[in-house]
Amino acid sequence: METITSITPLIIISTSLVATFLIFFTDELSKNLREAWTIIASVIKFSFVMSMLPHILDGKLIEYTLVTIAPGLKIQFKVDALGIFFAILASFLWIVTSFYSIGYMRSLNEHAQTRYFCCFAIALSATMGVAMSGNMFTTFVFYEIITLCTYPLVAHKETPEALQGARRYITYLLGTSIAFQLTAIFLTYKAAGTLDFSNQGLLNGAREAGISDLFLTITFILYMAGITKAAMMPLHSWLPAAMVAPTPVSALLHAVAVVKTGVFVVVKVVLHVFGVDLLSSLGLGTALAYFASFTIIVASIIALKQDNLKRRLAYSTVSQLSYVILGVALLTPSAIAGSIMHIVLHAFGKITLFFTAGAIYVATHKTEISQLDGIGKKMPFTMAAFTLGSLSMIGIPPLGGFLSKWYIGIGALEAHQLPIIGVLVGSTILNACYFMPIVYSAFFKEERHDEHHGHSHGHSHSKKGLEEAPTIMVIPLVLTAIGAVALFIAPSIFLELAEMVVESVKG
Amino acid sequence: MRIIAIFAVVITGFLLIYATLDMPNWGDPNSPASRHVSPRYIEGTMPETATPNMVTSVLADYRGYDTLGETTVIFTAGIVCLMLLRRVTNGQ
Amino acid sequence: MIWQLDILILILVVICAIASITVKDLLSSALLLGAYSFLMCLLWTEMGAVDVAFTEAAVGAGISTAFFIGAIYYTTRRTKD
Amino acid sequence: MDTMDFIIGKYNYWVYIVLMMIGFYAMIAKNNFVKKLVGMNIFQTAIILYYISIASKKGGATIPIIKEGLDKAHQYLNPLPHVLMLTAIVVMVSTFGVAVAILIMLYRRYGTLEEDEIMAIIKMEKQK
Amino acid sequence: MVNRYENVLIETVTRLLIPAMQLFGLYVIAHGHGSPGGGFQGGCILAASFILMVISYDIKELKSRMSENLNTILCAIGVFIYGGTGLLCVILGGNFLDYSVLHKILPVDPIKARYMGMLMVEIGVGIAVMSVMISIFLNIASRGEHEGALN
Amino acid sequence: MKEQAPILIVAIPLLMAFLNIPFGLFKRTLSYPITVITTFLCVYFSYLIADTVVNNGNISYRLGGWEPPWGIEYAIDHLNAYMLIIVSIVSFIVAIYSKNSIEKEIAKEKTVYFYTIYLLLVTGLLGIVVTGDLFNLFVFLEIASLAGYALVAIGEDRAPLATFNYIVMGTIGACFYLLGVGYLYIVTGSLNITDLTKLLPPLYHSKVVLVAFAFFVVGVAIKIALFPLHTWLPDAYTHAPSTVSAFVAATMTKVGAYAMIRVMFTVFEPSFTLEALPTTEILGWVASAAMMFGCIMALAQDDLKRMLAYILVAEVGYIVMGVSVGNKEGFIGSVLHILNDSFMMVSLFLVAGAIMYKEGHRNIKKFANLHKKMPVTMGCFVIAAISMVGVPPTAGFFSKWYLILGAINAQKWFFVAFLLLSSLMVAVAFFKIIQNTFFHPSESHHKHEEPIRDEVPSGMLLPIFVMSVSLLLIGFLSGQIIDLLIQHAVPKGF
Repeated sequence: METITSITPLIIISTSLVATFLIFFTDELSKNLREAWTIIASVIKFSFVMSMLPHILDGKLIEYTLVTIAPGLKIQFKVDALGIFFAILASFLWIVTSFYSIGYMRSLNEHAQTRYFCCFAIALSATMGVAMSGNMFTTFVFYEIITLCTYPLVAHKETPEALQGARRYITYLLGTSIAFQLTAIFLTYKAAGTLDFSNQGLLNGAREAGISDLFLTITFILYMAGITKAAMMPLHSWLPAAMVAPTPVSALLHAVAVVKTGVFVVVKVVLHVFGVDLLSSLGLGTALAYFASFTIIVASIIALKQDNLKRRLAYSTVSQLSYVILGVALLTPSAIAGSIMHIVLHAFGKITLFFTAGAIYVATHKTEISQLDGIGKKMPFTMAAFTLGSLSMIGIPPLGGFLSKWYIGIGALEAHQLPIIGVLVGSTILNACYFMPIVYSAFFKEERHDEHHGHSHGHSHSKKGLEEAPTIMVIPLVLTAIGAVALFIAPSIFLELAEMVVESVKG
Repeated sequence: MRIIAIFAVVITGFLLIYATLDMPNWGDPNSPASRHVSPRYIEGTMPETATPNMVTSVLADYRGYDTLGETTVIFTAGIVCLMLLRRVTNGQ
Repeated sequence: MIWQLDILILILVVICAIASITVKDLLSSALLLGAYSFLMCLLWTEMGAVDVAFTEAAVGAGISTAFFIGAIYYTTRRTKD
Repeated sequence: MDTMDFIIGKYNYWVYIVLMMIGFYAMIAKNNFVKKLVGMNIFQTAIILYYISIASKKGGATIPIIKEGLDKAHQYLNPLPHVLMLTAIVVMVSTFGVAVAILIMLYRRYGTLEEDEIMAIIKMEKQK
Repeated sequence: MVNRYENVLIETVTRLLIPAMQLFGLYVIAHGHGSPGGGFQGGCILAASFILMVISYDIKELKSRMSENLNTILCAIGVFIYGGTGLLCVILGGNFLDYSVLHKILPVDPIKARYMGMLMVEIGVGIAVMSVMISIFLNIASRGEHEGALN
Repeated sequence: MKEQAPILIVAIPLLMAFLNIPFGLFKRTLSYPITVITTFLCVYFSYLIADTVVNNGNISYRLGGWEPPWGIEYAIDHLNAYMLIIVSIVSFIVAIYSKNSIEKEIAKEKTVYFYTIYLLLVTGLLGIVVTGDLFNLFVFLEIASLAGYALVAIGEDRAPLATFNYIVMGTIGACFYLLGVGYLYIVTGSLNITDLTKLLPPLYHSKVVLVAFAFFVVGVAIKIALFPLHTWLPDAYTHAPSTVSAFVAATMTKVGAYAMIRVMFTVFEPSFTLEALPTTEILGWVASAAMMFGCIMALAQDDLKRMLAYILVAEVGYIVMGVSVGNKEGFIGSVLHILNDSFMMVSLFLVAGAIMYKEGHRNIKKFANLHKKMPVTMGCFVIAAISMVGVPPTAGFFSKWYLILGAINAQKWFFVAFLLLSSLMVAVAFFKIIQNTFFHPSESHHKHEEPIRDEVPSGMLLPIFVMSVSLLLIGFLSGQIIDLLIQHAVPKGF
């Protein structure tokens, strides 16, 4: 495979770092300028990512070594199909989220906006870093940076609940990554003598080198326990707790940066650290698949019981993330393709849903599902987007979610794992059970005049007219909803990339 | 506290006695301490430094740097006491 | 070297040491320490370490006893142990 | 006979161990700060005794000052430990001086030199 | 410690004793090469003579002969003589404290130069030790107030 | 100049300390520039030495011109050069910082003496590091200790009491060390480290040598405050003036650790240290206990400096653990951690001093909104804290990386667990502070009482900033540091 050395990955990462400085120094002097920086940076970043795409599609590899700290420890970027896949997703959604957050932050007149935008930019920078990292060490570095700089975002409201949620967030993410993931990296380094990703899995030769199966199994378990960002049960409880964050943050966390980084790293570990062959011969893939299935079902059931909209979405995320893990754990070509596709499809669906949750909050200050009766009439665009998003989540054609579930299903058949099909069907039903009532009550129920839920912010509960959120918020959410549809109709680039990934790992 | 102290003392004492078992006898003129480095001082003090008192010659010349350190220790102690205790009363 | 004298001094030294940490009066303790130092200095002279003995006489028995007395004079003489 | 020889052959060492233990005990266990310092002095002197014992040579060795007619190494005591101990004594007295200075600071502040009483005073002040 | 009437006796004795002690101290410093003694011991004896002066008279008596700042500077000068000798050797092209190179500035051969170097150093030590000991004693015995030590 | 650098790096601060007295008594304000210039010269000389060592190999400098076993020798290898650089840079940075802080915390007439003793402390530490003679090491250890006692004692109200305990413990440590020297002397007749390395191997069976080794290790362990001999440290470092805490915390224990490494691996051969004795086991477990104890105690503290002091106890545990596992990675980790930890400790203690300077307290419960008042200071604090936790790419990560690798290579899984666990606890301790500061759940979100920006003077701010930025730099440079210096210092048996 041809390798190009190019500084583009570094530029992509530093774009938002530079933006961070600009934002920091602009501060409150000029709000417009400050927010303009964010937008400009996001657009530049996206265009740079896109500029790499043709090379990747040509089957080339873009590589750049920033610094070698010690043998085996280097900050190195290597952009392959999987990497650019994630990079495109994240950088595109950053643009959308930026617009949305501007609307959100301004209309709620939030405090500490500079900090918010700064941390946001760094988080994206680090996400890019994870996407393009060329070895496990670089991944770990950026993984930690994401954790650290999203902490202020989660704690943004600075209320006791927010702090508690943030504390749980940091405890879970930092704690497990130091305790388990780092150990796993050490063990990997000891076993393989390198941390560079390889398509066959860097531990591929370990067995021949005399590393015992137990050692490899422990390493794998440590990885899975350490990548808490993927929110597999039982280490998922940080995710609902992090719902105290402002909605754009939740959208970013749940659709793009944090959790997707988690599953992305899981995919990387499975494909590039252990490799398909090693895992299937160890039988760990199947074990992981069942573990993920468990999470899918249980999280869906918990989601049913949540009344808070964002919490329900959070549990839905927990469940949906495990699809990705499930897919990749099956280790068959279609399943892997499906799971990679699910990263992007879920991202579009879930970000839409969170955007709508935020829009509803901004417009009406409602957070509970039971308060949403009849809201569809006031906010038709928002709720239409919500409907599309939830349909995509459930996996009904012609929406994106269908595609990935279909591939994973085929993959399960290829792997002869019939129970997995059952899980897919069951979870689809459960998904429908927790999304459809919301859609139903939003459009078909009359608004209840319940003064207990009324807010003192002077929102009169008149039925007349539209009460949409600001346009700058509605446009992004409509866009992402359309995106969810479009991905079903024309998944070309993403699908192509996913297939490239599958091909490469198959050798 | 007292028990810990006695414990520590007993252990140290035991170690010391244990070590003494292997030591050369007291005043043994053939112990390594008397044979390895010191003969040079004894034999060299007159021809090399013209000083009959070999303690002085070792102190101030062969190992003069130690003595510089020693004097510095004294100096430090003096300045320390001055800094810690000296209180300038209003009169001065 | 006269070993009888040697042993006698050594015994005295130990006695002085024990006494100086057991007496309840700090001034006596200081003086006993001075005596201890002086005995040590005798011992060392007898062992041939004249320079060290000289120094110990000047420092141990002289200057540090003076320090001690100076300190005790301005603080307190009594102690519980 | 062997053990007897062994004990007598090293009696200086036994004494220094005893002295050192006395001093060590006083340093750790005594409640009064002055007593601790006394212990410290004894402790250090014991080490010096040990070093001086190293230096000695049986069989007519003389003090380390050159005399006419004596020019063999074994005729003189080993001067090196003496030198080291000169330094150690000085270090000892310096430490001692600093410690006494701090004793006086403590007395100025608390009016007592007993460790437990000072601790009680500190505890009382904390509660206020 | 002492009342006015006993003072006469003490003062007389110390007046005789102090010069003798100081002379002896100087002798010990200067004669350290051939007999037991040297800068440190001599310094201590000199210090002892001043301490005796403080005990039998008063701190003011001492201060009238040697001001506090002078004493402090003497501490530094004493040690500086030592260190400076070492540095002088470096400047003259030898290693630190290698007195034999002093023959370049002293009218003696290298071996004798070592002797001279040692003497220089001992004098430095003597000055330093004397003034440090006095300083420590004064501070301890008067709790740092330098007024009426021990009496 | 270059061939005289080994002595000048010690002699210059020494002589300047003496000169400081007359100059300072003449004009008080002269002390500060003298100190800064002197420490800068030390940095320069340490650079010269390191340059020589890297390019031309080890240096041997004969004091007084006497050849080694008879005279005192300065034997400088890569480890010495490395330590020299650390000590001199830290002393330079802290010297710059000291001006304002000292003015605030110490009586005016004492500043001259303060700077003199500060220079003496620097001399002592440099002297310990540079020497090749066991007894000379003791002498300089005492200079450093005495100066350290004094600097601690001029601190707050309770400082004298802490100092007295420090003196008692420190003297015991020094005496044990001296006894160890005596025991080696009686069986070998030599004090020179290089000479001892040659003379000792045939004597390894001797009980005297065994006990000497034990006394060395225990004596140095007291000086570096290795659990359970750490009791003097938290009090002493909490109540000392901020400048002093910063300097002493960063250098004293590290130099002690250096002495320990010297004794364990140069005076004695690694084969003796690690195979003839259960050093690995005992020290390893003691170090693990230190890590756990230090971190747990740190969690319980409200006083920032006290918390840092307990963390220091834990960090000493790291260093000792790396040494005790007895392989190359562990050793590199230890030595690298000496550098990282001293820089991290400096930055954290300097920040504590800056907070003390502006706020007059260091109770972490009252830190709310401090970042609005002192944004740069608190930003630096965050960097240092992250490095302390060991998050890449800050410096702290890389030493932990090697430490853990060492423990894994030695198959000491418990040590790995302890290392990670203590990192976590450090993380909790620091996030408690960060949360208190940046995200305080204060009622006053409304615009009133927005704290005004009120940074410490630039003389204090600059050192803090430089140190925390250097933490990032060192992180990236650690590979080069290992290549240039540390890997040459690894003992041969590894």
